[in-house]
Amino acid sequence: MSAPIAYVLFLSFAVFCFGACGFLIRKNALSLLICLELMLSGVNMAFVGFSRLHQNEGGNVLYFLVITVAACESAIGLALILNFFRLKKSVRLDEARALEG
Amino acid sequence: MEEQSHLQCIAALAVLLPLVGSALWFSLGKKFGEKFVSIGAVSFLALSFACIAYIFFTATLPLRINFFQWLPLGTSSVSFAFLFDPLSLALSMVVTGVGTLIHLYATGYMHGDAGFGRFFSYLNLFVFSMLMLTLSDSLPGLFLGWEGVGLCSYLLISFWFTDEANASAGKKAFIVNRVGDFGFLLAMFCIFKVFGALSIPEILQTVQAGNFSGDDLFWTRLACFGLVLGAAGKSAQIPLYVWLPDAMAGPTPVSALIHAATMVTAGVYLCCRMQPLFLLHLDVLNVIAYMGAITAFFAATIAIFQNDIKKVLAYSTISQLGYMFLAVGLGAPVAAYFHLITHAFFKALLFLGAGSVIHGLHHEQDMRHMGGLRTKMPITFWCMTIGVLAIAGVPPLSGFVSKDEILHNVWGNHDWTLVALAFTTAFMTAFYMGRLWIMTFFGKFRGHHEAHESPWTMTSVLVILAAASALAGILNWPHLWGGSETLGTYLSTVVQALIHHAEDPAHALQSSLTLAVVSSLVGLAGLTIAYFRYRNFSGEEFSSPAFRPFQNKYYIDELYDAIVVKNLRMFGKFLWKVVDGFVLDGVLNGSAALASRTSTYLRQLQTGLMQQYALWIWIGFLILLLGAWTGRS
Amino acid sequence: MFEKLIQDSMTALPMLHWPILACLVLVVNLFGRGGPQFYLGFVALGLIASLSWDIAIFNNELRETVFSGGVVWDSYAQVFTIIAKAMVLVVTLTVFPVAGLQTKFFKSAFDQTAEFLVCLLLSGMGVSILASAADLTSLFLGLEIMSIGLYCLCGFYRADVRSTESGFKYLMIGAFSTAIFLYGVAFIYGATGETSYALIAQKMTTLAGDPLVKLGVLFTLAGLAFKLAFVPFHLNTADVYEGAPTPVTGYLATIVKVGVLAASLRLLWGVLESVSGMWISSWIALCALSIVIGNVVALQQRTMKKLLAFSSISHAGFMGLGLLVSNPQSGDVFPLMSYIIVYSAMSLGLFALLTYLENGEKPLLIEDLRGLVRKKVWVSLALGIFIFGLAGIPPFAGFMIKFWIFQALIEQGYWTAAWIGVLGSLLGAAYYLKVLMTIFISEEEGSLISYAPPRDPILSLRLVVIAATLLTLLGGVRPQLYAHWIFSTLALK
Amino acid sequence: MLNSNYLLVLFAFPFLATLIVSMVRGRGQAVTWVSIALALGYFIVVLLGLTVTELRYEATWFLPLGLKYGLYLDSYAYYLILLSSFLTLLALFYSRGVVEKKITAYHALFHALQATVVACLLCDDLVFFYVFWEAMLIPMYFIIGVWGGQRRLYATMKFFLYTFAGSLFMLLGLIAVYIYYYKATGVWTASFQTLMEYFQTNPMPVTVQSWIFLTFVLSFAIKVPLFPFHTWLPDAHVEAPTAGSVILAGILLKMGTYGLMRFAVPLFPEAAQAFAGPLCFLSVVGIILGALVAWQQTDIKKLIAYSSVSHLGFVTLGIFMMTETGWNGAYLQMINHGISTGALFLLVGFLYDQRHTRDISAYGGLAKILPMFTLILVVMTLSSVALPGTNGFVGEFLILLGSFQSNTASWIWVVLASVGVILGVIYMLHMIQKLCYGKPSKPEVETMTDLTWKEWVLYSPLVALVFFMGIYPIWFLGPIQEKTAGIFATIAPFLAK
Amino acid sequence: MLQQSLFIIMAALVLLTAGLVAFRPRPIESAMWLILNFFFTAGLYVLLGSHFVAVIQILVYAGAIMVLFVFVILLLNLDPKELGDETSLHWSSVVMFVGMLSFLLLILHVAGPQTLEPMEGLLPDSKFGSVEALAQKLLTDYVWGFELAGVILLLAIVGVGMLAYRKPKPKTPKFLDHQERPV
Repeated sequence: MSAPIAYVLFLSFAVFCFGACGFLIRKNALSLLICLELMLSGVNMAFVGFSRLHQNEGGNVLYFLVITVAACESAIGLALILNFFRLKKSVRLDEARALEG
Repeated sequence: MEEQSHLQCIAALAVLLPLVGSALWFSLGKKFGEKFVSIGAVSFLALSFACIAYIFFTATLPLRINFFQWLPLGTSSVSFAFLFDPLSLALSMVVTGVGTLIHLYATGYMHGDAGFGRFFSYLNLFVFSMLMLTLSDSLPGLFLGWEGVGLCSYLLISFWFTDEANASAGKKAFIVNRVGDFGFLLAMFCIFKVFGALSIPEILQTVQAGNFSGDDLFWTRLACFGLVLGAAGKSAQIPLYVWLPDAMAGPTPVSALIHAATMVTAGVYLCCRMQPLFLLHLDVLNVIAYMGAITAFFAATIAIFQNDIKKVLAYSTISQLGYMFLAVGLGAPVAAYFHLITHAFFKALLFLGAGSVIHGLHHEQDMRHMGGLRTKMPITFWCMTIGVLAIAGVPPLSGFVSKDEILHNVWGNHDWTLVALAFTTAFMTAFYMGRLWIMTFFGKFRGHHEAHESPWTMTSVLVILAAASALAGILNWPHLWGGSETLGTYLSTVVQALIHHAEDPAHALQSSLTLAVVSSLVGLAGLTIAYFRYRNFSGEEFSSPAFRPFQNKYYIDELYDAIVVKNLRMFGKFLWKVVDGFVLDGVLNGSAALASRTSTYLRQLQTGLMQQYALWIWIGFLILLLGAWTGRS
Repeated sequence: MFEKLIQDSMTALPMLHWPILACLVLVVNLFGRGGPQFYLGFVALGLIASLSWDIAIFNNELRETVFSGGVVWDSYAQVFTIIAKAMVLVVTLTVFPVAGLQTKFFKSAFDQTAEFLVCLLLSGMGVSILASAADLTSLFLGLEIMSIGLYCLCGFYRADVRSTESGFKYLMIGAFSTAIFLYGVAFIYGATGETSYALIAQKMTTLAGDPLVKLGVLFTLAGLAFKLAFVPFHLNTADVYEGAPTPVTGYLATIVKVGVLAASLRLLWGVLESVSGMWISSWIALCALSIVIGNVVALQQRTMKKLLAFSSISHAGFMGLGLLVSNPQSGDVFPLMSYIIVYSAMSLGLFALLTYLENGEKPLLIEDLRGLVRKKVWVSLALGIFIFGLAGIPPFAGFMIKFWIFQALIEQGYWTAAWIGVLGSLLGAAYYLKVLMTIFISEEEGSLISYAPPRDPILSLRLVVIAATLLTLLGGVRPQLYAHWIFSTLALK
Repeated sequence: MLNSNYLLVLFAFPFLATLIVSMVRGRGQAVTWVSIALALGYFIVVLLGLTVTELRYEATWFLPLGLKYGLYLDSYAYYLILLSSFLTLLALFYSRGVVEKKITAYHALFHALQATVVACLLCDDLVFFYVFWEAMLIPMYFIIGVWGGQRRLYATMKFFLYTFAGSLFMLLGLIAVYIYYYKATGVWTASFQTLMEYFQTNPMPVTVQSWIFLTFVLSFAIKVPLFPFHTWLPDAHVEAPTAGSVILAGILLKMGTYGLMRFAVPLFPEAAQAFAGPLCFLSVVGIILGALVAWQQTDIKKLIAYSSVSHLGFVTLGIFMMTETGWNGAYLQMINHGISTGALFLLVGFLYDQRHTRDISAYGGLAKILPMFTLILVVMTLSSVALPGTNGFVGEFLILLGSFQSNTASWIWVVLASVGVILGVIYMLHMIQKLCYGKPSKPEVETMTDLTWKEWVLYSPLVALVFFMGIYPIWFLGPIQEKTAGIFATIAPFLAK
Repeated sequence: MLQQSLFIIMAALVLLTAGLVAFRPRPIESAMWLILNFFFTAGLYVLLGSHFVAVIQILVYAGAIMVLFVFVILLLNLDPKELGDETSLHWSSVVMFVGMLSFLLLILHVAGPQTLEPMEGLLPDSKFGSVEALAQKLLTDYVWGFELAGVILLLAIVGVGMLAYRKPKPKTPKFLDHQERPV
């Protein structure tokens, strides 16, 4: 496959930016987590692309580590959202202003 | 040098006795009562006078007595030391002599006053400072006496401090003196810059010996002007005379001792003492002469229209001092000194006479409420008559001799404005003294209280002083009239006269005689006109508007107050409110307010909304990116 | 291959104490007998044992890359492990009295003390990993372990909305920044094709102007800056510190900075030194910005923890400057290390006091501290000493550490940074004085005066406070207390 | 006995005293007497060192980067320590019955203040000089803060932050010197003596020298206070308790001028030369502004505060004109100002304790009701107005005379400064008249009681000192002259001819 | 040439699904689109030659993590009304602008001569992207990373346990005896 690394990078940027915009725009916690996943998947693309560029396995190993970390983070995130839901009966982010000022 | 240490303790005794005295009377005044204080004060003064007299007669002049080092000035140093030479001895004799008499007089005058002890303590302190002034051998020592007398005049003028007016009069005196002292300080700095030392004999030696470069002359000239300002401040000459009339708020013995006989003459003494320095700059001498003449004339015009007996005498003192400065200015220090001594006698006499009149009339000072006291207070009347005649310049008395000496010198100088001023002032002096004499002693009695003669302690002093002012003339009877000019020869070792009458002796005798006749005629004329004007005085006044400025003392006080005091106060308020309050504090509080305003502004970023934080993170990152992008080349 | 692994873990044993202890706690928790204070005591003892073990086997000359390139175990890593263990020990001691409270609010939370301790220990391990990282992977994973551990700790008070929200916010923004950091790692890997520091450093010398390197450096810098809470990335710190339980806030304020500084020192000066032109100017800008704006915003804060949050941001700025000057060529690491040690001691001491003072339910306002000196004299004295220390006012250690930084800055010619540091510490003094005024000078009565602090059975919290006060006091007058120890131990490179 | 560990005793005694006083439990009286005894003890210890000219103590403790606990005592530092111990003794003795709340803390803070001041004076190491220079602010902060008047919060905040801001700049200047020396010689040391010797032979380039000099001057000017930086002084004085004002005016202000004479000018003579003109201008403006604004005040303490601005204007003028006599006069004037302003504050405190108001118009006619009080007040006014025969004159005369000879700045400044002599009289006599002369403005003034033996113990030494130093200043000026000669020998080559 | 067009199609699909994930308001929909996105990314990885990674992508990412997500979304069964978020236009426009700007900047930075020329092809026998190459690397050079992955997972489990655990209430649950369920 002879696509230049730049295209892969542009793609990964695009996905990353989509994820980031989603992160900032969406109003409920769950969508936030999902956008986070999207951002991390963008980063993974960059890793795999670079690994293909240098033809060594470093990128893929890092890809694995990123997946584990993403999994852990979303697990903790969901647990916190659950807690938040129990206390506030909603996951809207507008409620999350108790620490203002 | 045994003789030296023997003299040293006498000198120390003479000066320190009044100081110890003042501390004693202040602390023990209340406990031991008036009797103890009066005896003590007078005896201490007499003792001090005796010591000065002993030194006057026995010591070989000039005698320098050194005690201990006072100020280290790097290369040289100033120490407490006394210089006994004709100039200082003559004045200290006057100070202690007249001082003792006035102390005696004051015991009577101040009888029954609550602050009796305090009064004598201040008086003794004054005598101590005056002796320091006259005897000390270095300029800072002189300055110590100079400000010491200023302090004592402040304390004594506001002696009856419960009345606000007296207190502010005292304050005014001290402040105006301080303006003079500023000039004196400046002079000392310039002298030190040129001569590198502040002890008077050394300075005068280098002045006589040395030749001076261009800028040395600049500094010495500035020094002379400083000394003139200092002398004017202390001896109440034109610019800084305003404090003397208000100083009459103090008790009369104070006015007599300080504001007539001794303190005000300090300026003349200073000019005589530093005469060699002045001789380097003849234009400064000319300034002194003109200052003296104008002050004399100016003060005389005001004196004519004063109704308060002490105010008249105050302005007359200013006028006589003007004469002395005129003499110094013309390079005739001996004449000035002679007039100083005689003036001390008859002005003290006049003041004490006025004092006894006031004492008799229970503190009535306005001449319009006096009159016809001739019969009720004979001794005071006769002594006052001798005083008035002396100051008016009637021939045999001391006033005539000393004033004639000065007029002779003025005439010899051929500066017609000065001559005119001098003679008109002589006439006016005779006129207002005659007016005073007649309004108090002749015509019918216009007062409320019954007048009575003062006790022996006061009248005896009057008699002594009357004798002194009558006979003082022989002290310096001019050669031309067969006199021996003892004072002249005595002072000639220290000061030298500028004007030498070059003409042949016969012509000189003839011109001096005609001059004497003219001056006595002027005096008598003044007296007679006053007699006829005020013979049956019954209260009418010069009513025409032309005399309004004279009556209100040319509005000088109001002028000073408007120009200097009000502006200074306004400038002070401006500095306080605007510079401190608005500008400096404004900057401080402003910056603090700015910090807290930005902090409240930045705190609004903490909205609590997580997504806005994420946006800021992204924007922060973007700025880093842009920085890298722009700086990439 | 296997015995190589055994031998490596023997050398890097101090780092492995963390997981061993964590697993021990979990196993003990299985039998589920002890109360919360039992577990805390257990972990405290374990930590004391491992700390004394580390100090005993401390070896200055040791410098081995173990685990086939993943870890370099040298004096630098050992020092940071010791510091991390000390901090975790302090936090366990601070939590001790609060854990014993029987109020509903604490009881419900401290049923999970074992899990709390595991998260605490493993986040501590994150620091050791970061300090000893010799590979981008271990850098990234160390960072993540520490962060995830802290997300859980922040959300520890499950029943309290503020704590959950703080945990949630920290996680979300943290993840967002981790993504950015990862992009940085990706680009550095992309540019050089290697992940181990040594190889990257060699490659970097040749890739001076490469755009990928520039992007990599920038993204990593942004990630690190978020972790250190430099100004443009600091916004969530205040909310997280406010919401989290107070001992955890203290832990947050110190451990994150220590770990990230350890990592970035190796990363920036070790690896990216040849391309330092790219990051030095933006690093100075970040530090200067955070010193000034951190202090300015703190002027108007009303709650104590937010005020300390912003003050920790400005201290982070100073530590950034400390890192700037510890360039192995022209300077040394002493200013940074002294700042870290003294700052952590002061903050942990202060937060320990706040845990002791505050009543958990309500946020601790500054007004509540009014006139504290009339009732609780010793507590307010200690508070005063800490506040003076944090303000950097001379006789206390807080000034000495700032002095070392200024001295190094001027020695290496960073004049603008020095002037901005001076301006910052001046602004800092302003709000610290306001707090002192409320404690010592104001007449009125704050609510905290009447609130009875929790019983401190084994003097654990008081010990921490006393130790911290002594270091702040004596550290200023006789700085060689900590200086001697740092000079002799640290031989970076 | 007078060797280097005497210095250690001098350094450590007040710190011990602070600890002992803060440890004393029990009712107020015990603490007061213990603290006064300790203050008296320290005063005697200091008196023992009267004959010392120069002492040095080398610390053995290892400190990073060449910092050393070197202590160095010379006559400049010695007399200020003597003044500070004397004034602290008086202040503590004065505040016996006056202070009710938190007495232990009050006394402990005063001893702490003394400890930091003495430590600052003795420090030979520039960095530790700075440490104690800042540490002085803390006890003062609490003294004004806790026992102050109504607006004390604003006043303390302003006082602390203003001085702290100034000295932070000095910190950078200090470090620049310390680093410059290291770069030049490769040796880490901040000991002032070695720096002096080094800079004497090879001075810094003038541009570097001048900005460092400016940072030093800024910090010392705020403390002195020099003209534009003086706005904190009136607030601090008005709100401080009487004893606090005595120490603040008596000692803390002198640290500024001491710093100038000991560190700023000797280390950077050329820069001092270059900035002499503007700095003299500021001093003269300070003199005139201080006098004129003092004249407008209705609050006595503010009046005395502004008078301190004016007096210290003279001292700074003497320093910046850089002549030997000027410096002797400046140093002596620092001691005189300590005595006269300290006494004036004690007197105002005496009035305040009976009438609880500082408004000048609330009093009047005190001369009749409190004759002894008026005597002391007049003596102290004369000393502050520089009447010859009192100590004020000796100081001022030497300053003005010396400065007139200097050729670093024009002599016009000296003339303007001597105008200050006149303005000085105006506001002081204005105060005396409002307080002592005329009729009592309120009936309560009648019932005020005059000085008792307790006050006499306080004031008689001060009055004795005023006249003793006025008549026989050689006793003080001897050692000071040698020290100034020493300093001028080192900086002479750099001064303009 | 085939691979070139395949890459373009795959990239377009990934972008499309990513856009839908970001901009669909309801979480369940965006979750579903995300799963589809993962499929297309896996395809991309195959094109890039790392086959094992592609498989892992589908198995772990789409399979495990997304299942967890969908489960939690459905567990909370949020009513749609509550979710209707009316994000202000201003806010989303700002975010879009920032997004576009950063995307543009990144492209400008990266697009350079070396990055644009196509990557050289794989050698015929190279084992890049295969399982044993990855495993060989993972267990030799990155053994420490591997261990830490374990530690981080342990941490996550314990953390979730701590956060989500609720002590069961001892009394019998009310709705078992067929009373009316609490709404």
